[in-house]
Amino acid sequence: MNIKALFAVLFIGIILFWAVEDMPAFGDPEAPATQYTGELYVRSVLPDIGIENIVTAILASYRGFDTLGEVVVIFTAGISVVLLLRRGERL
Amino acid sequence: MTLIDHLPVLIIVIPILASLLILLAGWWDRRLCYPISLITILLQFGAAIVILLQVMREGAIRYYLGGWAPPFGIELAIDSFNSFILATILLLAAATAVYARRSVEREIGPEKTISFYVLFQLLVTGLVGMTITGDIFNLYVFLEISSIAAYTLIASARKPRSYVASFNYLVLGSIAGGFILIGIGNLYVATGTLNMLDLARLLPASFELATVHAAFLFLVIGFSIKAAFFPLHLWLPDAYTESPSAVTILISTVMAKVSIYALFRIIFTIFSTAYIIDVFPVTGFILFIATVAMIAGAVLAIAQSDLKRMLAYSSVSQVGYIMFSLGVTNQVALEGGLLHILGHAVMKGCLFMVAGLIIYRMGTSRLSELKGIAKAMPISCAAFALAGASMIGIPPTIGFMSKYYIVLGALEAGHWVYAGILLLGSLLAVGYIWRFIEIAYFRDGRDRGSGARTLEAPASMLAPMVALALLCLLLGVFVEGLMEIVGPAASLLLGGA
Amino acid sequence: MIEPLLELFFARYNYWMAIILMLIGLYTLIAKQNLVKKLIGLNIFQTAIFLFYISLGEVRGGTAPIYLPEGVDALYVNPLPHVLILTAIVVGVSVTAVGLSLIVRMHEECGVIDEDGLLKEMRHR
Amino acid sequence: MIWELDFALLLLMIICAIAAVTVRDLLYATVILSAYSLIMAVIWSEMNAVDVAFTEAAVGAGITTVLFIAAIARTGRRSSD
Amino acid sequence: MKENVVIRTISRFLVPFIQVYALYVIVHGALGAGGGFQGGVVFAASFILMIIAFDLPYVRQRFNYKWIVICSVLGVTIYATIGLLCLIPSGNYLEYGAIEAALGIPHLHGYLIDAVEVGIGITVMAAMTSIIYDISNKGGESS
Repeated sequence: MNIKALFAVLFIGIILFWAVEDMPAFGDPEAPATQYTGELYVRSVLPDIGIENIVTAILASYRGFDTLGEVVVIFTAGISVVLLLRRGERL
Repeated sequence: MTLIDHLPVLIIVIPILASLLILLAGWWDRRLCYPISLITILLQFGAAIVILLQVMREGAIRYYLGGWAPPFGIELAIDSFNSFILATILLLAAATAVYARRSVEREIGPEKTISFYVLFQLLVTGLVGMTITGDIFNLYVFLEISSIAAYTLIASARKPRSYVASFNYLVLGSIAGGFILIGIGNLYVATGTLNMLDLARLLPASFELATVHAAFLFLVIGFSIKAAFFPLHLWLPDAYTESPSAVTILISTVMAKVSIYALFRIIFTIFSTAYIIDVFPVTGFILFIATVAMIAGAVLAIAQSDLKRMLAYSSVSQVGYIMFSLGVTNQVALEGGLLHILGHAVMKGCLFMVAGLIIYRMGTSRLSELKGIAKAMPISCAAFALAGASMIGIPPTIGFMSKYYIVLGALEAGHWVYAGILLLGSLLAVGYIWRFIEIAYFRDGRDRGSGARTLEAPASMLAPMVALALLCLLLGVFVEGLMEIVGPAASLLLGGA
Repeated sequence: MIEPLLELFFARYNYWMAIILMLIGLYTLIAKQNLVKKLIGLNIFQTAIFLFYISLGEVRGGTAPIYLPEGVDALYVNPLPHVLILTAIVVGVSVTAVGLSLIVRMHEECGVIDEDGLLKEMRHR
Repeated sequence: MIWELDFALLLLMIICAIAAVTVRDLLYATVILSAYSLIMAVIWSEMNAVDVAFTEAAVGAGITTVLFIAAIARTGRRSSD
Repeated sequence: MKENVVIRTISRFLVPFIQVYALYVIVHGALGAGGGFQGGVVFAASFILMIIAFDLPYVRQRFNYKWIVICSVLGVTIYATIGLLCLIPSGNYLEYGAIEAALGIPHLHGYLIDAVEVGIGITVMAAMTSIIYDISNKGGESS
């Protein structure tokens, strides 16, 4: 069991280490992720939405549907725990 | 803008609100849960049909949530492939919802019905969201909604075995979720966007990066776990066997198909056929694994002594067929594969409904205790025979048509050996389907009310089962109409119009 | 020989550390017998993925993605990974909650919460 | 960002992770996991991800730990491995 | 648990402060670090403190299951309904800008984001509290 797990983990580890080699260096301002959407968001939040916290602006407005999904996830978890553990209630 | 234009988002948001309504209405009166759930799913099905027709008439729909165009915001992108899957899964969800009522009354217990229906609704909604979203991180969010609902629904049988099955699924599902997250991160690092069509546009510039290869591997492994593709199917048999009948039908048809959809979407839309053939040649490997899956799943199915577990292993085998069509990567085989997604959902739904009925009446699904059951349950066993014939691939059923196209595609691509093995796999399907038929029809049972008493289940459970069984036949006969939907979808996946 | 290797290491040490943490978590998730231990491994695995994401968003010399007063020119870090991780953290805690309640139910029904014990228990029933 | 501090914290975190998975008492493991989450929050706030750091401090070090301790109180704190 | 006057008094004193801080975190999300999710979790933490200081049945009497159901439904409803309201002035779903343009109120976009954050906070608070109640409820007898 342990040997099998070790092999699986090593396999995953090799892919991960391999992937890192081609990544932009840590904190590189030239990375495509920072250059493309990162810059776009930073430049457009203030004129578009007008609030200071960029993360909140993206969370609630640009990617608001993700956040709706997030709220539904936590609601699902609440109902799940109710179904699994609660006894003798109406729910 | 009319309401029709907003249908892509309403098909997700209204059911979310409906699940809240189920909770509140159930608090008021428990009997209200089921009708609300059923009406919502039927409405969703109707909306899916409208969307399908609209896509066929006017081409792909792109709905920008919040009015933010990608890559800023999230979009819902529905094309001919999407809308086909959407209609398929909601058809099966509607059939399951009709079936669910009696089975839930029997297997879940009255005090849990409210939360059961809420989670049922959320599971279907999460899967719908996965199907129509055009943003890869949004896909992950909906995947987790449906996964969490599925873990709990599997455990809602309230037996120790179902808890263990659910926990195993939770562990493997979380590993899959983590892998998908790593894959999304790697794609993001290489391109800087999360929108699927934007990714498809930007990725070819960085096809040679190890980061992209790793992203491909992680996404494919992650969704293969979710879709139970052969060596990663370990959670499947227990989860299918130990959950309540309604849940088994839902996850074996709807959920498994959506995971396969995501796999197709990632391989064909985000990475293109050029990537899997030229840059990172994996098609041969996929063909090999898919063939092993077909054979191993069928052999394991034959070895089982429990009807539900046998059908579960048969699912492993059938996923192999769909993945095989993915590995062949030509128009004809992909048409067959898409037909098989629909066909397998219909016939496996029917077969699991029969198994559920048998459990409803007999309290067990062990094959050794079902001798001569055809006398007591003639309609169910006839439905089983019909869907089983489709599973084996006897003309003119849908199962025959899909396998025919897959074999044709394989021959066209020159995979003679694999095509032969595929036919052998169909023979093995005869093995496990015939086992039940023989036990049901040709063995004498112990004294079971001397044949006079019929044990058929209530009509609300029989109707969807019979409908699905007839659908196996009808879809096969009228396959020409289906090809008009499937053909554009397949050529879309291959990078055509 | 050693110079470029060191450079490679220091340019991306955050990623290396995140990967090591991921592997520790993944190994625990697969190999440990105790179910609570598995969930601890799951938490480590997920948090490591989050670290990987946050590392993606980091920009050298950047400031937090909250606008400074007007007129101050600043380089902000990439805010998008932060948003994604906020969502993913919620998902993580939800899965943990469901897993823990499953463990509690299993303990109530079988009295054991390690894999071998549960398998033995299943065979008896 | 000071990379020496960052590096030291990351190493500490790896030590915490190994300790959390090897220690046999589940209560200790949970508390170490909480410390791990807290160090993670510090690293993130140092990487300018303040919102995420806040969330991790509240959820990872707070709620998750409480849930684990509540579950361990109901199931027993001994682990065989 | 043994009666402990010190803990009870201090927590009775602390709980309102934690709850006010949680509300501050929720509303402050637009300006600095914080937001609905963090605030909701901090709010749930105040209930944890009460559970530790007093005992579970006492807290469950004060904030019972009825409130949990109402709150968790209310939060999701606020979010989804604000999204649906954006359809009326012919915007897309969640397009707050459409409402702002239709009503002509400046900065409404920011206020709607605050409202959405409040929705998130309510649901997270209720769901977290419910999960903690159920997992720490030994024996499973109802209140």
